Amino acid sequence: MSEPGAGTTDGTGPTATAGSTAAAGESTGSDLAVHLDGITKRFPGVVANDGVDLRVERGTVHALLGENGAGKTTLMNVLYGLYEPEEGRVVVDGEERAFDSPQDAIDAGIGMIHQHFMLVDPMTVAENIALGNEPTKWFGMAVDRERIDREIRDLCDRYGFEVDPGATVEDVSVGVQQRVEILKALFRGADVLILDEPTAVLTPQEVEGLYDVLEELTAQGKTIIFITHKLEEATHAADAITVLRDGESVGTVDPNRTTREELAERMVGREVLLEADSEPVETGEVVLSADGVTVEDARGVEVVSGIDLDVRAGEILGIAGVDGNGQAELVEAITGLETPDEGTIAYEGTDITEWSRRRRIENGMAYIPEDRHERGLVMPFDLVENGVLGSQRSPRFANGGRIDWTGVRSHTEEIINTYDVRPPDADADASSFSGGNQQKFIVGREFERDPSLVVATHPTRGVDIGSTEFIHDRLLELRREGVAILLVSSNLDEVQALSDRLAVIYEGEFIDVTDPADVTEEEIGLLMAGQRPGQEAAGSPNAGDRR
Amino acid sequence: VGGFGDEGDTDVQVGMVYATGGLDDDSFNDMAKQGVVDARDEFDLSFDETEPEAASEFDGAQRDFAESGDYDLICCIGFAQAEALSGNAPEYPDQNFMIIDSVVEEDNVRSYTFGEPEGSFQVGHLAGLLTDEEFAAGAGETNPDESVVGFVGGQESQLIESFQAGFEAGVEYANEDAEVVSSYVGDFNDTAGGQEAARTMYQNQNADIVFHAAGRTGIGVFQAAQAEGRFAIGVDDDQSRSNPDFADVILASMVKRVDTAVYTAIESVVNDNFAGGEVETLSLEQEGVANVYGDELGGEIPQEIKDQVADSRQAIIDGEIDVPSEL
Amino acid sequence: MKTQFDRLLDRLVRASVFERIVISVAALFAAVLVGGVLVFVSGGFASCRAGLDLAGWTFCYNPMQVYYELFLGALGHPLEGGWSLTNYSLATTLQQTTLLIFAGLSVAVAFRAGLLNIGTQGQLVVGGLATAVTVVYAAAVVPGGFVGTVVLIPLGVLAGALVGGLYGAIPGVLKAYADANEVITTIMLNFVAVGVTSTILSWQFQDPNSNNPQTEPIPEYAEIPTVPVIGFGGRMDFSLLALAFAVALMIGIAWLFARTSFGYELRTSGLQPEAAAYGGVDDKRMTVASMTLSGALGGIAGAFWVLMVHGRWLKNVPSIGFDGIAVSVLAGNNPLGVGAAAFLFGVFDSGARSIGTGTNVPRELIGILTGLIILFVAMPEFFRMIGRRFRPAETPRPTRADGGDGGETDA
Amino acid sequence: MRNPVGGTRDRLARRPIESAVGAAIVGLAFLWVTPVSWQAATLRLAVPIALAAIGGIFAEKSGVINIGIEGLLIVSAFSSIAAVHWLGDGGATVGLPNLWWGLLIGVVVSVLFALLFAIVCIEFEADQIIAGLAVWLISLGLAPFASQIVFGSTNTTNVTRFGKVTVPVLSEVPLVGPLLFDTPPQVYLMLVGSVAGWYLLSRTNFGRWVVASGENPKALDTAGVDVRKVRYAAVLLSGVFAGLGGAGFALGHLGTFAGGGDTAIGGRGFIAIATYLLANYHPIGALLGSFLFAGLNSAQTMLQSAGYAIPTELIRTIPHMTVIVVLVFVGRTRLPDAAGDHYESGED
Ligand SMILES: Nc1ncnc2c1ncn2[C@@H]1O[C@H](COP(=O)(O)OP(=O)(O)OP(=O)(O)O)[C@@H](O)[C@H]1O
Ligand SMILES: Nc1ncnc2c1ncn2[C@@H]1O[C@H](COP(=O)(O)OP(=O)(O)OP(=O)(O)O)[C@@H](O)[C@H]1O
Ligand SMILES: [Mg+2]
Ligand SMILES: [Mg+2]
Repeated sequence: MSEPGAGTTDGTGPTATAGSTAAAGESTGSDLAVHLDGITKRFPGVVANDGVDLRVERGTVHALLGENGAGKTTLMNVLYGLYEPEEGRVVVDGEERAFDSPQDAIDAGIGMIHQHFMLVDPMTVAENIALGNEPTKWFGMAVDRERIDREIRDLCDRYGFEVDPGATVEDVSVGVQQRVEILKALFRGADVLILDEPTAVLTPQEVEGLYDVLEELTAQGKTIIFITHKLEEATHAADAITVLRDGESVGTVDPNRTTREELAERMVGREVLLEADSEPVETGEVVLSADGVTVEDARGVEVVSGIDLDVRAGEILGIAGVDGNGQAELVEAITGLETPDEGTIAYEGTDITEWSRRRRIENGMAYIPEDRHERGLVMPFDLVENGVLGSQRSPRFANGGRIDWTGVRSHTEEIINTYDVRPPDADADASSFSGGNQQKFIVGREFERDPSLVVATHPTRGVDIGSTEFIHDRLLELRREGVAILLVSSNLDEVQALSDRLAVIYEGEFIDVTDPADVTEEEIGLLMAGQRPGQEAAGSPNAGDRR
Repeated sequence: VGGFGDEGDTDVQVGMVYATGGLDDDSFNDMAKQGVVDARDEFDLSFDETEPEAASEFDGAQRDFAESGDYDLICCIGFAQAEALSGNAPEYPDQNFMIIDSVVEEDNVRSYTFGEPEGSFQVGHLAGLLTDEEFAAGAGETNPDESVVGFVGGQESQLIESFQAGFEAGVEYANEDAEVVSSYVGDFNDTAGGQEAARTMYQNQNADIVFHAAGRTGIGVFQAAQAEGRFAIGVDDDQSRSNPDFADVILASMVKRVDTAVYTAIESVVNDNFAGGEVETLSLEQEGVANVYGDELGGEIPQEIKDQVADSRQAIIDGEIDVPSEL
Repeated sequence: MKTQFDRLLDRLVRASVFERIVISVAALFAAVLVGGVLVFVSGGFASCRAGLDLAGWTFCYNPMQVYYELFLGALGHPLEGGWSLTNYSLATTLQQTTLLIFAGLSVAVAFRAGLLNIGTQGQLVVGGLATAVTVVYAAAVVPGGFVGTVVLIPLGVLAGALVGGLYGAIPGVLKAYADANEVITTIMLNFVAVGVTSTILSWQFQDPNSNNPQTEPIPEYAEIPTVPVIGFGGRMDFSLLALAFAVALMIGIAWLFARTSFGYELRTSGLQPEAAAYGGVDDKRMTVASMTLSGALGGIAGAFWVLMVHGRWLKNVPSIGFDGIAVSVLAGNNPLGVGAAAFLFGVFDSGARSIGTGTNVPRELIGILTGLIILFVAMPEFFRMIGRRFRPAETPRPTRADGGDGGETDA
Repeated sequence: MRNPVGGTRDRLARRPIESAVGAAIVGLAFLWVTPVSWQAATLRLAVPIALAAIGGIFAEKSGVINIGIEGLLIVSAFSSIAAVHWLGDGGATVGLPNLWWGLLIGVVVSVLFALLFAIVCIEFEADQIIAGLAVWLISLGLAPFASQIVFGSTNTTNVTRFGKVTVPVLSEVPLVGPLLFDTPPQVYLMLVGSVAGWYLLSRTNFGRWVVASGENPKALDTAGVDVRKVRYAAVLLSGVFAGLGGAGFALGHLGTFAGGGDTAIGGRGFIAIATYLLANYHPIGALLGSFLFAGLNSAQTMLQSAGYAIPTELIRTIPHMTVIVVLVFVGRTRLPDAAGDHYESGED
């Protein structure tokens, strides 16, 4: 399995300008831009990278494929000088390097676009691009802003980007932010660009745009390392794929000579099936209904605009959408964390628009929040204390303002057992559990409230496959028991597989409500990008034929 | 480490509890310290001192000395210690105390009061006469077109108001038309506040001379006088000598012989004739308070003005002028 | 199945609690060490009759002597002859301990709710004035003697708590409804409290028989009674009853935190306001409620300062409220820890006076020591580093598992 | 191109900028109608507030909340007076007047304290608020302690203060001339310092790094700039500014240092914090804000001696009440995102 990618493949390779940067790399024989040799990186309690080899040829797109926690980001952080490996060599352009800091890596022509963008929100696009590398004038007494603008314009022209250097980063879309990240690397003269899960936050159409950018970059001789855990992306965009599993490299393959199934098996170590059974169930009364709900954010911008929805008992209503299209605010309005600026929300026939969060909880509304670290769990509390969160005043656990901790403890232990939270230690702090186990605990706590409505936001985000299946099963079980479920997710597979009805939210409005069985993933993708059915998808003519 | 750090023993030990504002005020507290230092030079004596920062600390400070039993006399400087002392004195009947500026009627307390209104009347008289003159000396000059003088007080209290009352009476005695502007800084320790208060008087109200009864805050008054080229009158000590830097603006000082009071109290303890329970009043007549001309400027003040001030002094002593002690 | 006691032990041994205690103690020692060096060195700049001559310099201050006076002086010099337990110095120490428990609890309550209440001092000032005025006026209509004691003291404490609570509620409301930073508003309100109380005092309540800015004295029977026989009687201005009340309040607050819904919500708000909102806590009301409780405790500190120490309210209230911050920080904002920390600072206060009379070292040293202790408490990492140096082979536990932090989706 | 400090698009940044412009207009109108003496007093009293505020801006913008700025004012004020006293009042050493040595030494001492604070916060991950309180408390004890040892009292002796420095032609300009160009050196320091602070923060790469370090240190780190170094530099800079403020105030205005109670500084460092929050971290805004507080303060003194029968104690709290009112109605300041957080490179 140590055979490196068998030659370049689909023709976008090192043709036109590769020669300009090739000179230094000649000594190793083949033209390797980056060679990571036997990298081992340990964290307390985890070996994140275990003797990983990676050879990346100049002028190619090289995909790094692996599941959550496989060690992809860690490996790249090593290449970028953020981490120092315990073992192994980093060879760039045929020269062995020891990077002490990102600055060293930048100097060696490496640029990294992180999974979480490394942008300073209140600063402008131009300021972000130049950050840390500002050209100065007057003997360093002032930033040469004209020069920065000029260089950015040049770069934009060369690679066909459209960004406004004067815009503030927090005001531009995620897609543009990603361009800014790429420009930032190019501005520093990067020849090797690392993109860590660049597609996670993009719509399918934006993803297409990104592929175009990558093509343009390699055409001009840049080398791309592209991290993903999505098979189709790797096969579609890359010239070579290296698969990581549990911190180890399980080989590099040529995407043209392999199948998706084979890749999936390498990646996960077993066969994968993501098919939840979702046979129709008798639906009952309307449990939740929203009528013209409008929410404005702190700046007075409408983020939810007149949304109507109904969820019946025994039904799952899925809401799909790219993050940031108002689903978070809609959910907060429903669950009582925010008051809608207009419209009403009714629950079991009663207008609850003015109800407090507590009253909603007490009346059987369960809520799996998007952000388990901030909302769902109090990190420094142990599980017992977390077990009563939301019920701290309910008669079940508190009488006369006193909490019955013995009762809470046995309830917590029950959740731990039923939902297989590991390790099963009720006295351990929430922060000491892994993400999946934290999520299982929250799910357990919320499901065991005996709810009549469950609002679940990204319930399986960042959770491994085993736990994902478990959570899906429990959701379907509740549905069978006649609970109304509102499921918000940006994971298309998930909403499609679980929902009885599916709504797509775009810029605070429902674009369409459909039967998920009737639509393809591509169609949903178009809806998520704001294309109403029948409209032509502007700018991405080939959006349908990705596979 | 050996037992270094202990002071050797002496015949007599005195505990000094100063007024808030603390030492280095170049007036009240420093005068008291002068008294005990003079006594130390004269007798075999050592003393310890504390500078409480608030009235609420006096009680504890007095008792710390009393409780140790090591002190032959505890000097309580300032009227604000009266309440605390009237509680403590009966508690420690064998302990000798003295207090300045207030009367505590206990057998083991000797009280010293001063005729502040009388002394303030004197400097008020001087200020009232000078503000109408065209007078320039040292770093200052008067504006003869305006008859305004100022008073800057520290913390509002009856005692400080009695300075003001006497001063205003003195000004009025000299010159019916003269105006007195006054201001309290609220603190005996706020030079910046004193400076601003006095600057305002000099600049905005055209005051020629400002008298302060504000402890260390008064340093700010002198600073302002220098900056504006006007005059000031000091308090407690001859401040033209204790603050030679400002001698070029200090016309005179309302001297209050706190040092004499402290010295005589200590002397009586040394000589074993401490008369507890008695009140000693030090007024103009006893030279406990006096108008003392500035070291540098005194010589330049016209003699006829000095004569008038001297006349009013005699008139007060003779009871011909009734000096008010309240506003 | 673990017993309740096992769990208690578990919790105590759990890194957080145990480590806090170790760090607090280490911070104390470190501060004492640095303070000692400071004293010794500054002794080289002072002048004295008898000093230690070293290399041409004379060092006047003996750190050992300073700490002897500080720690043993505060207890009344137990190693010297004629010592009695109920001595005046110890009374002062315990008097300050009592007041600092109230003030420390006040700061701790806010801190635990995630609010930094620098305003305990102001709350104490206004609360104290309210107590004094209420008692002075009520004494006119309430019969004296035992009845007076029983009626007036609770009334006075209540008045202090009420007014202190209201004053604490102001920054709470401003924070909750106008988003005004409570650190700034409480600092400002401290200044305002001084101005407002002095104005009210001179306007209405000034003792006409005194030159000092202060209220009339409360009747003697309205002062906190001392326990007969046991001691600390006379004018020591300390009552064991008050200390017992403070300790009871301390336990009450600990119980409130640990066992009640309100305490749970308060702690949740302090640690993770987002999670609290998720759990149904109205964060605005919680902000106001915890600041009010904090202010009430500050007001109680003021009440006891009036009822136990001076028998009246005086202008220029000593900085008990600020010391309360130090107490709470040292105690890690743990109500039970507040007791120990308050005693330490009580020792400091009383010991400072011993230093003042027993040595030539300026008592301002105590302020420096307090600051140093807080500084060291604020940097647990410093002690962990030292700890690691002595146990290099320690294998760190996996401390945190934050599998996905939201960013990685499988879309 | 936008100014990173103002962050013009930032909804929260808008209003203070507008109010700053408003304040400037109102200020000019004020110059017509208000007494020159009051204006001059305002400038003098603004010195410690403005300079400390600008120092605080740098620290907090970089992500280190320096609530100990009051302490820096205290130690620099005291040590500058003590230094002049030691070197000899009125003399000169190595050609430089001792007053200027005093200023320099005051700044150095303040920087040393800032360094201590920086080490504690950056190296030992201390809670910044608590460490800042500690710096304040230590200074509050240390200045009078040292004063006791050097001067035998918590109060120092007096030293001769800086005199006015008159700029020839400019001081003749009506309205602003006598105010801005015939004034003691510390006022020039304040004016120049504010502009320099604004320039440094908004026009240089260091300024951008400071902003990035406070908003998103990880972004700065991955851009190849050492966040620790930036934060050290910013905190030390806050020491320089606060030191200039404290020493300038002491040597130019007080001429002495009173160590009793809350010392001669008397909470001006806290007012400075309120000032820069009010100005939303804009150095020029902070300068104008300091005029507001200093102006209220001197107005208070003037009202009193003009004989208005308002309770003086109450008048004295006007600046403090104003802070609260302004905070409620204007100053919903947005703290830098990472302010108060420790940053460790390579941490996830
Ligand atoms: N700073 C760190 N400290 C401790 N453990 C870490 C740290 N960073 C990563 N890990 C652990 O190292 C392992 C590999 O993490 P890494 O972030 O490289 O995974 P990944 O392949 O990028 O996953 P994902 O697809 O979720 O981004 C995981 O178990 C992770 O929890
Ligand atoms: N930042 C970190 N610091 C220290 N340890 C970490 C860190 N991140 C992860 N770990 C450890 O790495 C291990 C794997 O964590 P990770 O977050 O990858 O789990 P997970 O895959 O999300 O868990 P689950 O299987 O429950 O979904 C855990 O034991 C965790 O304690
Ligand atoms: Mg990753
Ligand atoms: Mg003192």
